Amino acid sequence: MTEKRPKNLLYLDGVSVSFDGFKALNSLSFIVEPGELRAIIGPNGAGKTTMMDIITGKTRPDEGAVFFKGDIDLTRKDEAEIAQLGIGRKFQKPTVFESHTVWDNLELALNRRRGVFATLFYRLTGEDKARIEEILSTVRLTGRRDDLAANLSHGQKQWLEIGMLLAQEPELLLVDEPVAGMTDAETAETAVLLKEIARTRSVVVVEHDMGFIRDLGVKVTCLAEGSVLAEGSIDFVSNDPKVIENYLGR
Amino acid sequence: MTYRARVTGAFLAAVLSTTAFNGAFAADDTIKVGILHSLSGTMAISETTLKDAMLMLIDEQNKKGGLLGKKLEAVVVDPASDWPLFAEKARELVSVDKVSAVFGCWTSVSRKSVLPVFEELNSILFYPVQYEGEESQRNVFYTGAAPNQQAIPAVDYLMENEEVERWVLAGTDYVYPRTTNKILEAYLIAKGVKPEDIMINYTPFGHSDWQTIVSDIKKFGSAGKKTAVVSTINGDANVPFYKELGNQGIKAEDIPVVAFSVGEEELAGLDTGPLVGHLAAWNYFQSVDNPANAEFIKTWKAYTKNDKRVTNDPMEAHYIGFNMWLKAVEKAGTTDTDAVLDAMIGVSVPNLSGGYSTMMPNHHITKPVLIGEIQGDGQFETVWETPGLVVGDEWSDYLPDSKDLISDWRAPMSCGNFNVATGKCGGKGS
Amino acid sequence: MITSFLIRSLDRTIVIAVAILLALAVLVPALNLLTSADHPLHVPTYLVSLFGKYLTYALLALALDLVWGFCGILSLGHAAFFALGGYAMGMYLMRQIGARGSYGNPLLPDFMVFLNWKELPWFWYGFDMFWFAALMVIVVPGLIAFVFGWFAFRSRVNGVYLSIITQAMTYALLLAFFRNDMGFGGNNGLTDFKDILGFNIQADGTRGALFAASALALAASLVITSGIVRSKFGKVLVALRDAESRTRFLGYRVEHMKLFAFTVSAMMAGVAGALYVPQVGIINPGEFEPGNSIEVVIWTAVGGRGTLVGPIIGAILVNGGKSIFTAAFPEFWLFALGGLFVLVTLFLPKGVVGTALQYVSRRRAYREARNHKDAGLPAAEPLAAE
Amino acid sequence: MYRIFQTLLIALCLFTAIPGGLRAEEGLRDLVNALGEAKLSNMDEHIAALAKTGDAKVVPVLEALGEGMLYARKADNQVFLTKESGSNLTLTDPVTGESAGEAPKAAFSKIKVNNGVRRAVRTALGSLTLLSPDRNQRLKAAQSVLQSPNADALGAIENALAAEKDAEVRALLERARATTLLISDRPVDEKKEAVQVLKQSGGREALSILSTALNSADETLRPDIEAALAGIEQTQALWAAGQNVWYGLSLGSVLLLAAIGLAITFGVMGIINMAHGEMVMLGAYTTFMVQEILRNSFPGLFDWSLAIALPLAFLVTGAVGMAMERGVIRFLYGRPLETLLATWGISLILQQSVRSIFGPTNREVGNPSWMSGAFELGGLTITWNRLWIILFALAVFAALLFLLKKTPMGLQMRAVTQNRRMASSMGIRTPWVDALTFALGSGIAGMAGVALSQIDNVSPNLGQGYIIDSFMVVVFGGVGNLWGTLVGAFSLGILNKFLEPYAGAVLGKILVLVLIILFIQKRPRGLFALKGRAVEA
Repeated sequence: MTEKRPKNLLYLDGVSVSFDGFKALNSLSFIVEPGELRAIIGPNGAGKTTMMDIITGKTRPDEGAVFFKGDIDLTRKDEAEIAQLGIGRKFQKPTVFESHTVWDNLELALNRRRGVFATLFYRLTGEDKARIEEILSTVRLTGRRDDLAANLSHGQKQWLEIGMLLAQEPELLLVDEPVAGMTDAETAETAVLLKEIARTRSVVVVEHDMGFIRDLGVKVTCLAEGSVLAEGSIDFVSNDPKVIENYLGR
Repeated sequence: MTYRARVTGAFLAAVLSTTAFNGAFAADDTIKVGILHSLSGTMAISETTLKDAMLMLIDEQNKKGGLLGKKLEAVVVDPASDWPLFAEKARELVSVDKVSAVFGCWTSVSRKSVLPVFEELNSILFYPVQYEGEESQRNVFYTGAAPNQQAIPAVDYLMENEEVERWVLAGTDYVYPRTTNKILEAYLIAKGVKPEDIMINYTPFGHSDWQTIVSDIKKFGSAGKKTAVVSTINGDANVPFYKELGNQGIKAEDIPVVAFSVGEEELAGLDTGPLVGHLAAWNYFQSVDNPANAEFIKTWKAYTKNDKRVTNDPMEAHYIGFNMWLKAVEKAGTTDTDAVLDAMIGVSVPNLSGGYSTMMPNHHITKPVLIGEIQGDGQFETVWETPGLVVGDEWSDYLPDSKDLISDWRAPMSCGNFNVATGKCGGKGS
Repeated sequence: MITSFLIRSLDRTIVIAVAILLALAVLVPALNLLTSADHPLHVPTYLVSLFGKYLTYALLALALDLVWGFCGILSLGHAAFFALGGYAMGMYLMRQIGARGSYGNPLLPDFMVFLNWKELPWFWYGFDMFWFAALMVIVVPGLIAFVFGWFAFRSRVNGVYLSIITQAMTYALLLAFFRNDMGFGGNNGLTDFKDILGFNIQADGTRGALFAASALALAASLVITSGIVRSKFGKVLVALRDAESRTRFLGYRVEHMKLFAFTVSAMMAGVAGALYVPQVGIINPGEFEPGNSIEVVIWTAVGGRGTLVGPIIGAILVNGGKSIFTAAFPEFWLFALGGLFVLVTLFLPKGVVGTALQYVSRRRAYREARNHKDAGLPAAEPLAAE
Repeated sequence: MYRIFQTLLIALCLFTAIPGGLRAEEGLRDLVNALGEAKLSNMDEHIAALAKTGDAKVVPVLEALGEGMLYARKADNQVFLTKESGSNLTLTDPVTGESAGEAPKAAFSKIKVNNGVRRAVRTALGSLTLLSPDRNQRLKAAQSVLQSPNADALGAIENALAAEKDAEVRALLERARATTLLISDRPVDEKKEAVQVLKQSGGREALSILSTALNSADETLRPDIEAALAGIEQTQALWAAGQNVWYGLSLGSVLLLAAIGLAITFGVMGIINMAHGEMVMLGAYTTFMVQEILRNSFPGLFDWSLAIALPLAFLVTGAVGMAMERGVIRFLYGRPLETLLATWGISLILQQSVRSIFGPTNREVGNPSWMSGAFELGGLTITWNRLWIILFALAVFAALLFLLKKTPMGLQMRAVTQNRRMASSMGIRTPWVDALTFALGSGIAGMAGVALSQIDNVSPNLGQGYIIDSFMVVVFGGVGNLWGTLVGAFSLGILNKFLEPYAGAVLGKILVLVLIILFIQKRPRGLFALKGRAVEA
């Protein structure tokens, strides 16, 4: 695990945070390498979402270090800055802009200058158009490009959100329970999609669905009570007695 | 979107047709009188009564045969305690309803708001409330008291009869208390009161927590000299103020409070038991004992079908103003503004405190000044009265910039701010 | 860049609305000045000022709609920006009076003279020049909005909390302007204006010009707002209205976006106030009253928030109703007004225009669905679902 | 001239009073009848003359004079004690104390009194009743001789002091003696002692007495008085801080009362209830109605009026609240900002309804006797009504807390407001709970109205004055947290009262608002915000 590389993509060390006395994260340490696809499992309240909150700048840790690309201190940046640095995030509940069309959703997500005046005088270039078309087909929504996002089905919203993340061109993608509420066919398709995405960037997936994680076939980290319980291949982790005790159940 | 055009069009048509509708009714068989008092919002509390009083007066006059052989017709609008709305409604009364005169306004700001309208459209406003003075306008008749018809006699009374040496000038922070207190301060200092014996305090509108201020007054009053409070506290804030006075045990015998904005109407909302002996200065009290007043009170109670309704000074001011207008119109034989403006000056009608009030060339009237003490039954008892009538002084002699100004609307002077020092109309300059 | 911004802003609705406003700007003053009083099409001066006032209210409602309808910031303090713009204009108008005041003081306004002020407070300097006052009309509300918004949006004060502190802001300003010591005339405010740019403020011609200016300002603001809303920036506004943290995670500095919209909106409100004051002839602290700001919200809601012409129609409808009712039923008009608000919220949650649009688009969707015979797409229900 | 005549007359009366009771009676009658002809300006001399007789019969006459119940018959200038009965007066002979029948009011003229006369009456009554057998009367007498000291009464005070057993009266008399002594012509040594007595007693009253004495004191006494004054002022300054805290608590309790109902409807249910102030107003009007009925039909129960009004106000406003919830608000759940518009409309309607029914003017709501007046606690002046309001506010708070935290009803309310769908699937009748919760919030606002009617105007505008402050308190304290509302109300109250002496009432209020705005920047969800993931989602 300790490769001789100067830079990890994401580096968390001794991160703790508590809410009103409840320790959500307890000295959590965690590393993601460039190009890695990592799955995270753990019982409810293990701190999975809080960890994502910390990485994306939504929550500030009480103590500990969080670095991106080796030397960028994420604890000093806010969400927008972190997103602009190249960390994308997909929420547990699909959140897309419901009063915008599918097309507009992607246009907004496109990795372009995001300042007030840049957006005010923005004009859609041919290049941008092509990119959006491309993503539309990747997430299989070409036929619904002019529909309001509000009218998509649940699975389609999930895909649209993934599409938006692609448009954002992040180096690290955090995905929170992408297949919750999906049909089996959709789940399988999503696994394919994620693997495809992970070819060009690092992805961290939080998921409960063990089948899905098995489909992904990647390194797994199990969290419990705010710190890492076990890490390794799916088989290794699922046989760990502590994991069985805390999460999988007897 | 043609939808929008249709709506706008329909609305325009609606407004225009109401205009036409009103216009059609402005036939010559009635003389219209505008009533411009707030019936909603914060000032409704004071102004609604005046609207009722005007309706009663018009009603009574119609029973007596109207004016110039025509019936009077009241046009009531609600400016809703919204000052710009006062201007809008005034304009509507004059230019749409074609009223011959308007009776209305209470606050200074509402009067200031409508002044330009009356000037521009050349109509007449009767303003019935005591005010800060420093104004005389061709189209306005001020039937309430100027500061010299209320504040100064009250201070004189306290100085002579109660031997007051220390003064608290407490007021709501707006122009009437500010000006009145400026005048009083200058007056008191001229009378030899030391500046450290004067405490001036301002509070916001509707101030309801008086604990600190009442205790400050108590502290100020415990310096070994007889102390009095001159209150220009406005309307709503008075009830909590007096309640606090009563509860903190400030008795009139020790620290009397003389108020210029507290009348019978305001006392009706209070248990006056603990307040007996506190004072008010007005030009009229309901308790004044004379036949004209008794008749007025009787009519008022009958008109409102309420035996407990009280009368107050601004009502009397409307009574005087309305009768003056009637007389002037009869004298002029027309309701034409210019003719009535000319005829008004010098008109003399009975007031309700047992004498006559006369319209002076400065558009203010002569009035007696009464000092009354609050009684347990919510009425005032006159304890002092000016020996004669006092002429309203529009430009105070106690303010440095206004002491050279006078107003005389008779030809040939016809000027509201004639400067006797420079001999020119229009203040100091030009 | 600017041209594309403008071109984008002009869709059919906006073109029609602007055309109507321009037509009004010419027609109303013309009908007032050129026809005689008994001509059937004559517009009395009284109505010119009244409609002029409505137009400034409409502009204020439009400004609020930009932040509320499109950006989700319910400001309960927009009347404060309106009043600040009004005060800036009022100060210019006061300085124009010059030596024609009651006391003939060439420098000090009357209210300062009789309260014994000896010299002009520093913040009154410069207001004798129109260009400076005009600048202040935009700068002062803009600056206050900027500072206020900078703090509030940076701290992520949201929703109801933001509404309440905007209300606290306007309430604090109300109390401050009530204070005579502030040097803005206290409760009486600024009044007794004589002329503007050398023209008598009471002359019919000036009133016509002010009306036209209000119509033009409204048209211009409509174009600008439409441009903003239809740009990518506008899409970001709507996006952050619906899902703020998603927008943040996409890399947008939400606080900058909100701040820009809020400041622009405050400036528009300032312009509205500046046009309002010479037409009604008075500006006083009453304009800061929290109730006034709530009323603006109501105009916008009645017309339909999130639409551009909605707030304009709402402002005109409610105020027109108020004008008519206060004269026709002085004792009961509050029942009508109160009832209107309740009924609109209950039965027309999208406002008059929003509901009409919904109706139109549903009909269109229905027709399309019928034409295409494509029953597989759930096209008929989009707007109702929200 | 007149004065000489007057003295002569008095002397004559005194002279003639010596032989026989009948002549004394006649002399007294002449003195009493002289009141009828006296002017306001020389009334005090007449009163002093009456007091000099020392006759106990003078007491009711003077009392009646002070209360304005003494009338003179126009025909023969006979003066009577009177009581009003319709347009008639019931007459009592002032000397014999016997009834003298009834007569129409018009035949009499009232003997006018002003503050000067009342002061003279107070002084005279004071020295006349110092030896009264009734303790309360003696207490009152001691107070009045203290309040209006008169050098002539010194002997009487000392006599009374010698005979007095009651500690409270004694203490008062001691002070009265010291006060009177200072203005008498007693030797300086005795005066120095008196200064010490007053210094011991302390308080603002002593300050006032000593400052008065300072004005006329001679050189030997001056240093003593000045030292005493400085001492008292020092203790006063210490108490002043305490007094500010008290005022702050009292203002805080008013804010708490006004806001606590809103903490339910807005804080717990999320309804931006702009009609909240009108609920307070309706509560105040209920109190007015109750008092009106009691005044007309059961005057004896007046002191109970608030106790009767409380449950009624709760029911009335609760019912109005429930009607509002069922009629309008239930269609708006999940659209909080739109509740603002609808409730604003409702508030306009309620205001105008009250204006149409009760008229636009203030209505009189009286203080029951147990809520009037004040008492001293050390250097603090504590008014009864404020004290009761603080206690009442805390009681309401405690009751509400209990209701929400400890009863099944409260549990259901919290469940519904936290997760409506879940609660409803658990079998809770959510619409019913919503209606009850809103009614509860409104009812509490109504009870607040009962309390506020004691210190503020009862007019249709009553509620408007409280609505903004209420929202500030709830937001400052943290929406959804009752404790936050409590702490918020009291800290805003105290802050306001500490700023007021320095900044003035207006600026103080502005500063508080600015501080709230800044505070919200620091803690965007108020003082007692719930932290954690759930609230941010």
